[in-house]
Amino acid sequence: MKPLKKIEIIAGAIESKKVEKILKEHQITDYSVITGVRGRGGRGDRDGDGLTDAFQNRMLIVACPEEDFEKFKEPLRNFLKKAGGICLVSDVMWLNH
Amino acid sequence: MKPLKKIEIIAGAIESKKVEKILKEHQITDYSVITGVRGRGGRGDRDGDGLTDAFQNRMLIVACPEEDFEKFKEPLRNFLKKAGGICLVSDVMWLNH
Amino acid sequence: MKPLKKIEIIAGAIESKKVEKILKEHQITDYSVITGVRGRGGRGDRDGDGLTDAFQNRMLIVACPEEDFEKFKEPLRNFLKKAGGICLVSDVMWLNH
Amino acid sequence: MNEIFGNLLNPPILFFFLGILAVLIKSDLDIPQPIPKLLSVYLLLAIGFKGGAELAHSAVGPKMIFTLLTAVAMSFITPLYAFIVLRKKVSIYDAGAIAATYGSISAVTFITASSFLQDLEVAYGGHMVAAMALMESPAIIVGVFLIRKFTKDYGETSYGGIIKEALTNGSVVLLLGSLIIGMLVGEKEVVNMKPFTDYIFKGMLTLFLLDMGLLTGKRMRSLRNAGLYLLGFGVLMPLFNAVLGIGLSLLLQLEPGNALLLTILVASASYIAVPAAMRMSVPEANPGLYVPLSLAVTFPFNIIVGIPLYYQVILWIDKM
Amino acid sequence: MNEIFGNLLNPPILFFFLGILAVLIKSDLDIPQPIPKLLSVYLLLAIGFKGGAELAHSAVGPKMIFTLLTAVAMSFITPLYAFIVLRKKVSIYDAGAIAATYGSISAVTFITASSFLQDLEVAYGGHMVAAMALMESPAIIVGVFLIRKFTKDYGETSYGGIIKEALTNGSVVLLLGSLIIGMLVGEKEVVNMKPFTDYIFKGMLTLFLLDMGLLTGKRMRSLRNAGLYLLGFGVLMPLFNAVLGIGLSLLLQLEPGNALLLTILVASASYIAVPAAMRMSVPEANPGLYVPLSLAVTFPFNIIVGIPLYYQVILWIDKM
Amino acid sequence: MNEIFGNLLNPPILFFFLGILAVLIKSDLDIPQPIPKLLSVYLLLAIGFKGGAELAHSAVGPKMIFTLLTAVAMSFITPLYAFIVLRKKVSIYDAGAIAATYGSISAVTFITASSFLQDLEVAYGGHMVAAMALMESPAIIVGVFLIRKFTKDYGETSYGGIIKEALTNGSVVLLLGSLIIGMLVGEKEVVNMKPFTDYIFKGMLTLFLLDMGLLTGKRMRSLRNAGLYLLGFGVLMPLFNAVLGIGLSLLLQLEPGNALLLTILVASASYIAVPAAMRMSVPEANPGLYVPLSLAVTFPFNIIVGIPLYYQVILWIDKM
Ligand SMILES: Nc1ncnc2c1ncn2[C@@H]1O[C@H](COP(=O)(O)O)[C@@H](O)[C@H]1O
Ligand SMILES: Nc1ncnc2c1ncn2[C@@H]1O[C@H](COP(=O)(O)O)[C@@H](O)[C@H]1O
Ligand SMILES: Nc1ncnc2c1ncn2[C@@H]1O[C@H](COP(=O)(O)O)[C@@H](O)[C@H]1O
Ligand code: NA
Ligand code: NA
Ligand code: NA
Repeated sequence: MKPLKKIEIIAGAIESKKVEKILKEHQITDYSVITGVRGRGGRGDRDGDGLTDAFQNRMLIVACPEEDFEKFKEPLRNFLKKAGGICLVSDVMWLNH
Repeated sequence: MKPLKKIEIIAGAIESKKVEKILKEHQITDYSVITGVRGRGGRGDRDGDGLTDAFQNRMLIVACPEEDFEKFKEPLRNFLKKAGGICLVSDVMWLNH
Repeated sequence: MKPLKKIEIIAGAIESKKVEKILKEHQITDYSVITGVRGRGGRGDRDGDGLTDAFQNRMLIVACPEEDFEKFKEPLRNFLKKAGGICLVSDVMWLNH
Repeated sequence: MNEIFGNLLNPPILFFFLGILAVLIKSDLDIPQPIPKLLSVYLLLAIGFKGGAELAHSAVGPKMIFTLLTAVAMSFITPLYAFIVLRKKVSIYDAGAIAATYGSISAVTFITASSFLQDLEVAYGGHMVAAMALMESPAIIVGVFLIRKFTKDYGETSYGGIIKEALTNGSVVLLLGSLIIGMLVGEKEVVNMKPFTDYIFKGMLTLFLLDMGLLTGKRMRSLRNAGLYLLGFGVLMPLFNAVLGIGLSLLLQLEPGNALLLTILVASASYIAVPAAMRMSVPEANPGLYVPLSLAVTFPFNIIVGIPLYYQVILWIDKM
Repeated sequence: MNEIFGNLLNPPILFFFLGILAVLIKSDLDIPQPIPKLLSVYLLLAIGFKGGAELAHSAVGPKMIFTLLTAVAMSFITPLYAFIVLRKKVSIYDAGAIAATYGSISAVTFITASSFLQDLEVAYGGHMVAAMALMESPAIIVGVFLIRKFTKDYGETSYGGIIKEALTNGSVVLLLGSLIIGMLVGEKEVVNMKPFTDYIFKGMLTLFLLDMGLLTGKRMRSLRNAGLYLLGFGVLMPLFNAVLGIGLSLLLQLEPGNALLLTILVASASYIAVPAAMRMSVPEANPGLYVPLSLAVTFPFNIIVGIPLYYQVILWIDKM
Repeated sequence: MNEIFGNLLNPPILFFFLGILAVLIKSDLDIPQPIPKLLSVYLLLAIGFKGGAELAHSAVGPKMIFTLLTAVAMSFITPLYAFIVLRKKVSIYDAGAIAATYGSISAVTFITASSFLQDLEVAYGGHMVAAMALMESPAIIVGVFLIRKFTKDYGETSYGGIIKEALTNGSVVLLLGSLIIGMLVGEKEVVNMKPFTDYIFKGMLTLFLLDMGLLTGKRMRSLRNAGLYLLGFGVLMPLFNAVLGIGLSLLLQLEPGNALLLTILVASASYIAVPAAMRMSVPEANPGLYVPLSLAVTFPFNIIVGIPLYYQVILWIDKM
């Protein structure tokens, strides 16, 4: 097993598309997305209702080596500062294959 | 980056609403909810089917300082003991902004 | 609270059913499943679209003692090697009840 | 009589069987959420609206009022005797939850019965839809009350909360709301809505019963844990309730259409409102027990055997 | 006149009230995603297709072209004066977002108005659907432009991107696409599609407005943060816009049906296209402000009071 | 002939183009799951039910039986020659998966063809729906067999499992089930169901093809990896299969309607049943290759060019 960083980003559905762009710009090609996430935060209640996904969140999950994370860390921080959402980083072991 | 506790609570969809209440009672205003989670546990198969969400789970994700967690830990434990579900606590770093 | 391993497996929706089988074969009866997960990985873009779930992923979450994980670790690795997907392992504390 | 048992050759019923069959042969046919939700919102809206439109023509008479009172009374009483029958064999929690389940009603069973009547061109009153809405909740309150009384657990439960939840239950609100709207809008609007509320109704019911079949098939598996006593309960309770329902219809001198609907309301068991309420108020009760019992035993029994059987008996008595 | 205010006794409007009521009494009635998505795709497809079929019969005249030009012009102009009214009371970001919201249109309001006309058997031109599609996006561009200008933030925003996003907006593409298809297919196909696009249309609109009611009810809660000034804006802006719309209809000598639709387009405010675009281009604006304002104030005002009121005024002027 | 190529001016086909266009111009128009699932369940149920109702009137003759046998035989044989053509250019896994894909059928192509015939008022037999259901699965078994044989990997795969999965495939069960139910219910019920199964059918197909267009547009992007050889295969294979299908129809002396449907079954390729089965039995095959090939090349080719072309040829031969 190999140690990696797991980065979990929860942000608005519309903003998450921008986060995906940031990931791509930094050659992070592998990640997962959970749609239809509800939540509450500094920017109010995202109750999942509505005709657009303006009141929905998504959760992006990226598992990557720490050095890859360092690359997109600052652009991501800047984006989230403006657009809202959280980013949680933790240590995981990757059952490699 | 700031160290926080990540609390993940998986419980029945109906019970999760009560968990949200407990969170609110303890001034935890920021959290996320993933709906439509299936699962199996001590209370049988939650296959996601059915006309109500009686056979569905939700996953609540809370990132907060350890001292906040300490506040709602016992009420949560008591509730889950009765209503079922699991609560997993881990260490994360928050990419603050 | 009791220390456990949290195992998160993200794999194709169809393949995930096989992973559930592997879990069952190793007496892992308790776990959760998040459906409708999108993603990108070595096997291309799983955009969630389509009439089958051939382009969707699922995320399985298992919290269990380390020794239980050891039991299904190898069969799981072998399966994921062939069918794709990732498995992330981390340390969690279980708020037991 | 042949015509009546021709109920089995009805598309909704046959697709219900198809759904069960698909599960039995382990087919991967499925109708994921929220499609069933869409179908059930449609059915409740349509049946409520049509009931209201019907009601706009009828005079409010004492017979109508007595029918409604009887219906409500039954949903208070049924859980009581159901509980007595059950409490020796299962835990008090399960007994209370199952009792509430059988005191409440199944909207789909009612809708299937109304479609059955429509095929036979037998009329029924719009107030029967009101009866259905009124019967949905009382049993929940009785069930919780019984459990609290017998477990002597007067803990945190607030009856106010349960009563409020029962009254604001989504399907009750939608049914009563649609009923009142159907009464208000006037003939022209009723005609405008017909293609939606009437013409495609049977098809939508068919699709919904296909899904119910799939669900029933899945829930049937959990019946293994239920034991013979409960399985017997799942068949005999509706039969007993139907006898009561037919008797009451006789007393109230109801026409055959209304008699069948009252009977089916009393005989049917909930698998939507009650489970949701029970999970919140009585988490100790096992939903793996009361849901399959009402969904996988009583529901199919009622729509396959019950509806034509009860109606046949009603006609026999009527002719006497 | 009675007939006109009978609008309130229309199933779609009444179910809209039912939705709000359900939220107010804290019912758990809900219509989860993607059901509302399905309903709105259906409505846009049907209204576009019917508009196109209508258009296939009509000659393209100067009046039609001036109507379209007026419509587009209004969606550029409205945000300008709305912004002036707003910028003293709210942040520039919010002012720009709300201005864009009111410059754009609400398809459901338009569809409700067209259903209102149909009930009164008043004709309207298929080109009004084109007007709706053309008015959806310009306001977004104006709104972003205003914000950039007044915050002097000429940062990373590329107008090209915003314009492209505005033009490729899903509902614009679906509406214009359906319109063109409706024009192309020929009478026989239009008849073939009628059961889908016409007969069940009112029922589908009813279901959708039930959902809109639920949504409106939920969003009403956030209005507390809005303050009286904004609430007043949410009612007076559509009224002012309606006066403009009626005046322009007079100038263009539009028939009552087309006049109402132009008026409602100018008077209505977006809660689909604009919020989605604003979230991406102006994340600083608060969607908890501009969405509830258009959805929970202006939308109900327009469909309940506005449509019959505007139409009454149009008829009065017409008779003069 | 003009009438035949008027197929292109059909709402379903035009909305299919609209879907592709929406993706090409990067519109955010989308129809999220499970709406496509609802539409496909509806279409399969309706086409099966109507086929069954049709079949209830027809006598079972040798021609019908030979047609069914031919259909099944073709779904065993097609993968064999497809595999031979493919194995030199792609991996054995991919060759087997693509071969299975082209041996199986596309229900939407069939349904579009049946709607095409209906517009021309050309009759076809209900047994053609049975032929479709029977052709869905055999190719899967042949595909897996070929891969196992050529890779000499007789590992864990149990043919029993694959065969079972193929037979219990959701769409096969729904189609055959609806067919049998349509046969059983009797004329009166068929009429009752018409508004649902017939009148709104074309509209539902239109909505579904809009979604298929969106999906096709998205999958077209992955075709870059496919290479010219495979792209050619995606067009020439259905053409070759169509020639075979027309030849067989000639031999069987089928009427034009049935001839077109048999031809389209042979010529069409699966993108639902086969991908799902292949992912489980042959995870080594690349779904990013065989899905786009059948969905984004063969499917549009068949519904746009194929259906009118094959039918024209069938008529020419018929007139000779
Ligand atoms: N402390 C937290 N724990 C879990 N999720 C959070 C937390 N803070 C914010 N979120 C999620 O991030 C979304 C956007 O946050 P915000 O920008 O603060 O409104 C919220 O709707 C939540 O889903
Ligand atoms: N060990 C576990 N790992 C992951 N999820 C679990 C575990 N135990 C329970 N769950 C989830 O929690 C839900 C309720 O658990 P229970 O009350 O034990 O039936 C289950 O349906 C699962 O979704
Ligand atoms: N590094 C990663 N981080 C997060 N998710 C991943 C990662 N790699 C793969 N995945 C997920 O696993 C799925 C299958 O991976 P693969 O077999 O590599 O195509 C992808 O579609 C993603 O959803
Ligand atoms: Na009952
Ligand atoms: Na406007
Ligand atoms: Na084929």
